[in-house]
Amino acid sequence: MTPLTSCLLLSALLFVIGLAGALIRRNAIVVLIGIELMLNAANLNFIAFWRYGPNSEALTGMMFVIFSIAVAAAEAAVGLALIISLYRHIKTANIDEVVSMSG
Amino acid sequence: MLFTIFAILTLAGAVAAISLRNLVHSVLALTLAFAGLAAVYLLLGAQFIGLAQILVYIGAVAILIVFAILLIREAEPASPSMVVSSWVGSVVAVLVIFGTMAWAIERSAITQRATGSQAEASMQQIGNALMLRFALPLEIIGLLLTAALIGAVTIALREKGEGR
Amino acid sequence: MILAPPNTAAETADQIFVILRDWIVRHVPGGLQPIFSDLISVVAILAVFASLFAITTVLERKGLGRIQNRYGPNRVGPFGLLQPLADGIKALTKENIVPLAADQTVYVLAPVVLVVAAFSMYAVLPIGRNMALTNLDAGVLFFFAASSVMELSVFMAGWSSRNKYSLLGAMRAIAQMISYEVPLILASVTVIMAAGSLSTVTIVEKQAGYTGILPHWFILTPWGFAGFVLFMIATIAESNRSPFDLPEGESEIIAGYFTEYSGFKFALFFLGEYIGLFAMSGLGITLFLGGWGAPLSFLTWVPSYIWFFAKLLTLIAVFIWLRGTLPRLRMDQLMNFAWKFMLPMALINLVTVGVWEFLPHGVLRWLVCSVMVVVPYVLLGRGLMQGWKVERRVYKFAE
Amino acid sequence: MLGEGIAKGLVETARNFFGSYFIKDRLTTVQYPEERLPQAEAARNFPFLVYDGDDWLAGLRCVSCQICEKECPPKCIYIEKSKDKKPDAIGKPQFYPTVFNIDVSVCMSCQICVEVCPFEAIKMDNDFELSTDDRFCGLLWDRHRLALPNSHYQKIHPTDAAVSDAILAEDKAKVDAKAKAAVENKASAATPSVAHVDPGGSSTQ
Repeated sequence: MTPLTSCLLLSALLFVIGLAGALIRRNAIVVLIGIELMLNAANLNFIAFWRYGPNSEALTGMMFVIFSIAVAAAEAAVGLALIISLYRHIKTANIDEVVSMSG
Repeated sequence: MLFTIFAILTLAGAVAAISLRNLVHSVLALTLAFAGLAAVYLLLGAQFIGLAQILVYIGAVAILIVFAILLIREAEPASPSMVVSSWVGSVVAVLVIFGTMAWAIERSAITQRATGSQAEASMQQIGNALMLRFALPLEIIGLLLTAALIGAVTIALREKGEGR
Repeated sequence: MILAPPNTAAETADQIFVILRDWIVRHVPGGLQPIFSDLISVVAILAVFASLFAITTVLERKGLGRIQNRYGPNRVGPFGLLQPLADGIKALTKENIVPLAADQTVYVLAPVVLVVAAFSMYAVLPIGRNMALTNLDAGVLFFFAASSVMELSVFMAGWSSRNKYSLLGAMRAIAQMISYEVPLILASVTVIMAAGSLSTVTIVEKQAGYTGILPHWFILTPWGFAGFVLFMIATIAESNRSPFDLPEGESEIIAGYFTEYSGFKFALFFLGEYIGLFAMSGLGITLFLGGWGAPLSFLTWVPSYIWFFAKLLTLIAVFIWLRGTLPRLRMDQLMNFAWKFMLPMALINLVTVGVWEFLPHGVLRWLVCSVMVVVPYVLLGRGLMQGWKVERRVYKFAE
Repeated sequence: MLGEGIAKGLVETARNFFGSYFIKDRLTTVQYPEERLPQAEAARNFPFLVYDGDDWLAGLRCVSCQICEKECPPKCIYIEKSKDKKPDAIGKPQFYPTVFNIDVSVCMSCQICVEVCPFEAIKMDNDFELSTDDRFCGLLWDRHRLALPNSHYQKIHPTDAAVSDAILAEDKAKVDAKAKAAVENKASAATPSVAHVDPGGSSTQ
């Protein structure tokens, strides 16, 4: 297994773990944690391709990760603000109970 | 060798983060996953990214999540089930996605022809790239962060007439 | 790294520890040499700063005592100098209590995380010429990454104790640390801009020259002075020391996040807090006070590490002095100070550095930059003090 | 301006710090076991039993009337009355305490025993170093341990002691006068030879 393959496999595993967390768990915060994990998996992919791919001196992958980390921070802030707001309205962070628009 | 250790650490942290019942525990496991990932970045020669990962994810995002958990007072949810009602379908979907990705990685030609160039990014290069070639994205990210900051404050602010 | 043999006696004295380490390392089989070299440095750092912690505790208590018209500890050993030993024995022999309701794993892990994070900051601190453990390209970033982990350990301690005071203390501490981390990093960014490097070793080298007898330290510029003051205020707040000691305000929330800790774990918290303070002060010295450089050009023969520790002890003395002088702030005052004074000042300071770098050398840039620092200070200070009524307090029932 | 008050405060504490090495007023601590402040005359901590003369047992003023035992708010005094009598400070035959115990750990230094004692027999001592490592016997003081000579009382509380001595002297004078009158009455009533045998004679005067 080449180093790139192992990096990509780790990233894929991380992604599906995050996806599973986002899809399966009922708590909104765990869903957010899952999303963070998925973003991190994507970051790992960028770094791996920057490191083992061609044109590494252009730093494109690295820059992508820097911006992605910034976006992830913003996303976490807004996401948590949404969860807190949601909790304040319906007193729960359980996404199964947020059904007021499902008819 | 080191890569394997850090990969296992990361995956263990990630699995614990989404499977533990206690939310604070799962955030602490998440920081473990972040730290493992930062170590992997350092191993791959991305020093700046690895340290930024620790600074932003452990120092800011994890703390933010923890604060949110404490604010909504649901560290240990009382509900008997941790999973959504439609979890079977989700598991199948997740497995299918992983299968597809693993298959793609295994079969892809790009992994075979990876050059493995040893070029490391110095801080000088990163700074130059950020200030010259990527100056516009940097500005936009700054704008985005400001917008997110204001947005988050606006959303989380107590609405009028909602006082306790 | 193996260096060329030194030429003069002064140089030998300067490099004595490096020479000693290399001499020991030479007696180790080849493959283990790099690991062994690092190991010796790590052990030396641990020993030196742990004993500095011990000395500081007794100096602090004696200094505070003198400020408050009393002797400090003077019973154990000559002048009470063996007091830390007695304290250590006491801490080690005390019962190790873990509250029944506490989250055992997290509770035990929290002090360990704190101490590890605090000590890891020293990895990039140049405490003498050729005496930095590693010369990371992103040294300052590493430093702040390590210090941000300390916040996590504070939360772990506060949450796992299952005590409302612990939790309140942890919330306060984290809110305070996050608020003051912003001006702390912004104040450091000024130096990073001026030096053009994130490596601590390079930053020290950039301040090595002399004009006349005065050194090229960054503190001797308008923006550097402002940055240094901001940095130090933020450092005090980051390490939860008086007057920013709300998280552990004894009169309000017992001891904050380590209320439930006793014996050795409490000692670890204490150690971690002081080690963090020393590390932050060390970074302040590195960034603004020329690191291990001599303060005057004719004093360069004194070994570099002596200068570093002299500066560190001076800063510690100032911390003790401040602790003996200032009362604790209120939470709203704390937050107002961080966001309405420190942050704008740090941002203005950032602009000042840019102006300083662009203007030609001479009186003009001194004048412009001084004005750019002083005017916002006066205006922001006035804004901060708006609504204050400073008048003589009238005691209703006394007299 | 912002920081002015901080600077003023810093100057003050710095003056305190350096002044403590030179100026006595800036370092007011007394190093207790080695140095002691003189105690105020009114200082009191724990009662003691006054005795006159040299023999503590014979000279005890206490007549075991047990008023102090009854009045003591925390009930820390325990007295057993004697079966026989002996002459007290002013020469009257009185009971004396065979047991007189005070529990140090219970006593609250209220001085009520002193206030109620009609015989000037119990007074307050100013010794405050009563701690001991023997928490049973060491804290229950018996009459021997409680007994202190009048000279000690005169030394620690001279003013109060003078008052107390005056009262006793007055009482004694009264008793003596009464005895003299009794003797004279007897002398006038009975044969004069009896007066020489009477033990209550005014030998001191």
